[in-house]
Amino acid sequence: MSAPVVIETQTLEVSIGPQHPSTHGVFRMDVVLDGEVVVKLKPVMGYLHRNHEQLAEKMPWIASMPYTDRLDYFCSMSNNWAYALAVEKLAGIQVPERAEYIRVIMAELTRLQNHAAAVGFLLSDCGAWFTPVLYAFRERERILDFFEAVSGSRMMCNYCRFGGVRVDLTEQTLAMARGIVERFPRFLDEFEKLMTENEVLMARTQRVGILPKALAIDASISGPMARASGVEYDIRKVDGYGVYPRFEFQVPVGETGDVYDRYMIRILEMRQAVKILQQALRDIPAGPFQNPAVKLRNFKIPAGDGYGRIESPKGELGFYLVADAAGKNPYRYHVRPPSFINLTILEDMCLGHKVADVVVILGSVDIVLGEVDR
Amino acid sequence: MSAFGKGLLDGLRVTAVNFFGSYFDKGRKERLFTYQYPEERAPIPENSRTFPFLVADDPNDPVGTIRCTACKICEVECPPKCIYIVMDRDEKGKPRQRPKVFDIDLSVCMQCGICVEVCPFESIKMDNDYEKARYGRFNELVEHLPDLLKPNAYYHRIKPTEAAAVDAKLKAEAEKKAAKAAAAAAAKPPPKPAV
Amino acid sequence: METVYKWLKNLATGAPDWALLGVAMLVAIGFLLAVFPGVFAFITWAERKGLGRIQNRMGPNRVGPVGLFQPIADGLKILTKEDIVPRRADGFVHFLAPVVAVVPALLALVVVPVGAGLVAVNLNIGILFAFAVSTASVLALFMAGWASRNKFSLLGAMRAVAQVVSYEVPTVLSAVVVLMVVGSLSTLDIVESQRGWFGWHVFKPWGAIGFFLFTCGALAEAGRTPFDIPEAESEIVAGYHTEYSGFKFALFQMGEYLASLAMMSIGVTMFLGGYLGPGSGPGVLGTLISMGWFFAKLLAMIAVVIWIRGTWPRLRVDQLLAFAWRFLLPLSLINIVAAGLWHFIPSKPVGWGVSAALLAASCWVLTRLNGRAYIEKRSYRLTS
Amino acid sequence: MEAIEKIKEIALQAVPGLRIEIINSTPPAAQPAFLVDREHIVAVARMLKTDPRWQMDFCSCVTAVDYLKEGYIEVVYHLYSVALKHGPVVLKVRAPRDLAQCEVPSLTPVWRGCEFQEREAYDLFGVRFTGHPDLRRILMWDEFRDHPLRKDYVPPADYEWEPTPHGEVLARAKAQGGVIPPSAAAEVKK
Repeated sequence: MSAPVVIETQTLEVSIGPQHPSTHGVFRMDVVLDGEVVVKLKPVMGYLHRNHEQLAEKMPWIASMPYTDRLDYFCSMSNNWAYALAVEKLAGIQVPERAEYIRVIMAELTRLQNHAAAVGFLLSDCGAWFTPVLYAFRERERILDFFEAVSGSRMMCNYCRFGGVRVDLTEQTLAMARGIVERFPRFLDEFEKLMTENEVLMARTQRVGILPKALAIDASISGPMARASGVEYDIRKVDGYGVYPRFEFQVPVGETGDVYDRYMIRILEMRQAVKILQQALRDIPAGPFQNPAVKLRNFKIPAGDGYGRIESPKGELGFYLVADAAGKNPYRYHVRPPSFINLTILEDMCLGHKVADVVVILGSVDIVLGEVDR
Repeated sequence: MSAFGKGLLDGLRVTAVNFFGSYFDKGRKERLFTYQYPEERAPIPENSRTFPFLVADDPNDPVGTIRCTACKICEVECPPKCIYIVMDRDEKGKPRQRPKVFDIDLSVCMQCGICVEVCPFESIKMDNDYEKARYGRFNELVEHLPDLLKPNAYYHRIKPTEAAAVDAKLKAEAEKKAAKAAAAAAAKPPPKPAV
Repeated sequence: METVYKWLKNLATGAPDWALLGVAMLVAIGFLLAVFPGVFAFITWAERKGLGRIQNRMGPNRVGPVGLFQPIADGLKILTKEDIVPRRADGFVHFLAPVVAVVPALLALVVVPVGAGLVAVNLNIGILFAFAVSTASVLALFMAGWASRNKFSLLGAMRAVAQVVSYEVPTVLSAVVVLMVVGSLSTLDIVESQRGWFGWHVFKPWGAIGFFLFTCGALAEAGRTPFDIPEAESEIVAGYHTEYSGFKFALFQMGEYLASLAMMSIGVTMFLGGYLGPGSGPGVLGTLISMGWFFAKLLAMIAVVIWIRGTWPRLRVDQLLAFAWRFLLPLSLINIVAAGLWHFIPSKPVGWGVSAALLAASCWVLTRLNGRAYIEKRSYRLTS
Repeated sequence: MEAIEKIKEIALQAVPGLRIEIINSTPPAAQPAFLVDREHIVAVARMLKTDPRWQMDFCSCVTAVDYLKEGYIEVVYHLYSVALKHGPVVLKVRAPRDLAQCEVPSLTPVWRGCEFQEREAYDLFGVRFTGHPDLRRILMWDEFRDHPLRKDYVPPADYEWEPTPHGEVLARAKAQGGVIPPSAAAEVKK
């Protein structure tokens, strides 16, 4: 036997992004490739950085509300809620029951449309030429129409107020929401038939980008990503904020923690969200939708600091707020963006996989650059 | 594994159903959700908001009957600071309770609607006209007072429910004020004769 | 060409032979250059429209009735675009690559009979020629990827080479069964051998499998979903033609579509009875009908390709190669055995049964062996 | 509240030389926090993570606050427990504002989730986390000098200025007297 021939090869350094079809925005990955295999990957972000936190520190409390829409522009309703929740915690504001129900309805509809679009884009990254995305957008369109009818804007809703919401739901808009919830399971069935059992998809996504449970917890991964890895942690259950303890729903949990699990967890979460929505729309009480004691102008908060967090569709979205003695502006305003922190382990998931897998793994993280870069 | 390929075929069936279904979807109920824009327009819900405008009560004398009193609350509260107001003054420098200059920079405005919420005089409202494209980036995108002034009838046309509520509120306020003024006038002692 | 030549000879008896031959050549070349790029333009429209409808969109609908003139508008637009060459690219190779992409595709179309007796050149090694020539298009992809001096292009080119080299084997082997049974390499002979009620080769067990193998191979060589990894736009931007713009880009597109047209034409010729169909035959009307049949079959295949493109995700490069070597290659070898059994067992029903059983069993075994490596069914816990 | 006192007690036992104090936030937020000294923060963090009674395995949020008047920068960690589903425990560390001394031990070795958030705090506040595996700027570009979330940060006067060939922009730049506006000039001199 002769000695094995060693072919000397060079690694190839490729910069995937910031202009690339599937980096979901202006995100860059400095990838070192050995052939097609990733040996090193460094995420580079900040192309969309606009110092959101400093802007907020110079403005009255309420003026940051429309800016939170622009964090994760897919789920402005959830962002609004998270910010309102943090401020309410800090200022000790009571929220009327109807407003809490409205917030749950909005947040769960946001979850539906965000997850639908997220799995759509994930499949598009797999190469399913935009068909799933457009099916998802077809349903998302209805939800956005509903948001527009209620809040006045499709994506930049600016809907929550401290101690309530801005506009009440009328009978008409409630009927609209019921219609959406009624037809959404049919869309999910169609979508699952289109893709879930697809052998090509399964071959592409199973055993790819595995995130072990221990690492997921250690790296502060939250949301569907963590649950796909088997972490039973849902802030809706743990913190029980809003009126979530009143609803009956379950938290789907995966085992392997690969891309396919993340895809499936999102699908199952949509089914659970439909369940929550059905209950919320059934039980929504009459009453005021805004705490009348809270003023819009000259709103002041006693000095102190507080951290409010919700389960946004992408994970744990938290706001850390510090109020100083003046209390007119936030002294410190910090966002804990889920998709930013979920990117921590991107390299760990991608090492040893092919370039083609990198985009799929990134798609399964479900990032929005408005939130990552802030 | 006898079902190998079933998922692939199922997917093909779904797309085929959508392909043929899109040809039998006249009412745009299930599929074909795109509006063919210049010919068709999406219905605008009443709450929809784009950019702010100023309400004037009388269409024949918009500047005279403007509701805005140039109190500058919206200018202060506007998050991106896109509003610029100068109060109108008469020759002696006495404020006239109405704006001389009212500019909104559309390139800065983010359509949040906070100006509407903070306005105590119901004078600034959100429009729902979304066709505001201009041939320039700078001065063209600044709307001045004449562009911003719209009669109350226009407000009623785009947002009937809201405008009716606002009118009722204003009327009630005016009546209250009139009643108060009348009461004050009645209660007021007759002026003392000058010494 | 020969048909035209004979027809001209009858018409102008006194003319010299070389002139008639020349005219016949020009007519054949003109026909190829007019018809297939025309079909290409139509396909771009059909693909966009079909994908649009699959995705619940309208597709192009602005230029002309139902957007039919969209290809013309696209062509005008793309021809007037600036031709950008990266500064440090290898200019000559960069320029040559799109040309090299188009020529083999057109050459392969030369041996395809588009109607009864209507073949540009009736080579006696027709099929061999077509395969030999169409493979050359990979050279263009590699040239483009290499000369662009772009890492994405290079990756795309490498993928393209690996893919075409792998898929060439099962594709050719799937053609072998037809050649075995027919006993001729001439495309006209192959078509003529499929006459009769259910005479198309695809209606025979080895033909069905052969057609499946050939379609997979053709999709892969033409770089179509689910084998479109050389230009996977979500992974490596646009693969080898990332750095191409304007006319060169149009040429690449055309080369790609013509290559897939050529492969599919060969597929139609070998398995779907070519121009055969009710009403096709000699005479002007018969010839026209036969052409209609050929193009109808071709378009049907293209419709399926578009349908697949609108539905499936793409495979990864290693899975793609594994699919070729572990599934298609063994199956194509077994297919040859099955075709042999079918051919040599004297009783036709027995031959039918034996070969069908053999193929079904091997398909089952191969999917079991391969499927297990990649796919698992999963269930999920729901916790409260 | 008792739990908080107990954590303090146990921490004092477990980590010798520890200086820890409980900061009570005013109601209504009323979120007590631990102020730990810089030398022992890692030990306290390890203790909180491994102690079976607390198991603070999930470091949710890391950020810094610049207290200009008081003269320090405070790094705040919000810890939760996924295993026991309780929390939060808030850890605070203070470092002097002076850039040369603004150092805090990194908790990335304890919780991987701190990695990007500490980089962000370094980027925006200039807090150097010693022991961080990869302390680079993350949101601002590498050549950027200042730390924009410090309260004494002065933003450039004209954000909108951009050297584009657009005629009106050029004219405006010229009207300002030169190609580089004064705010950018200060940046260039640095």
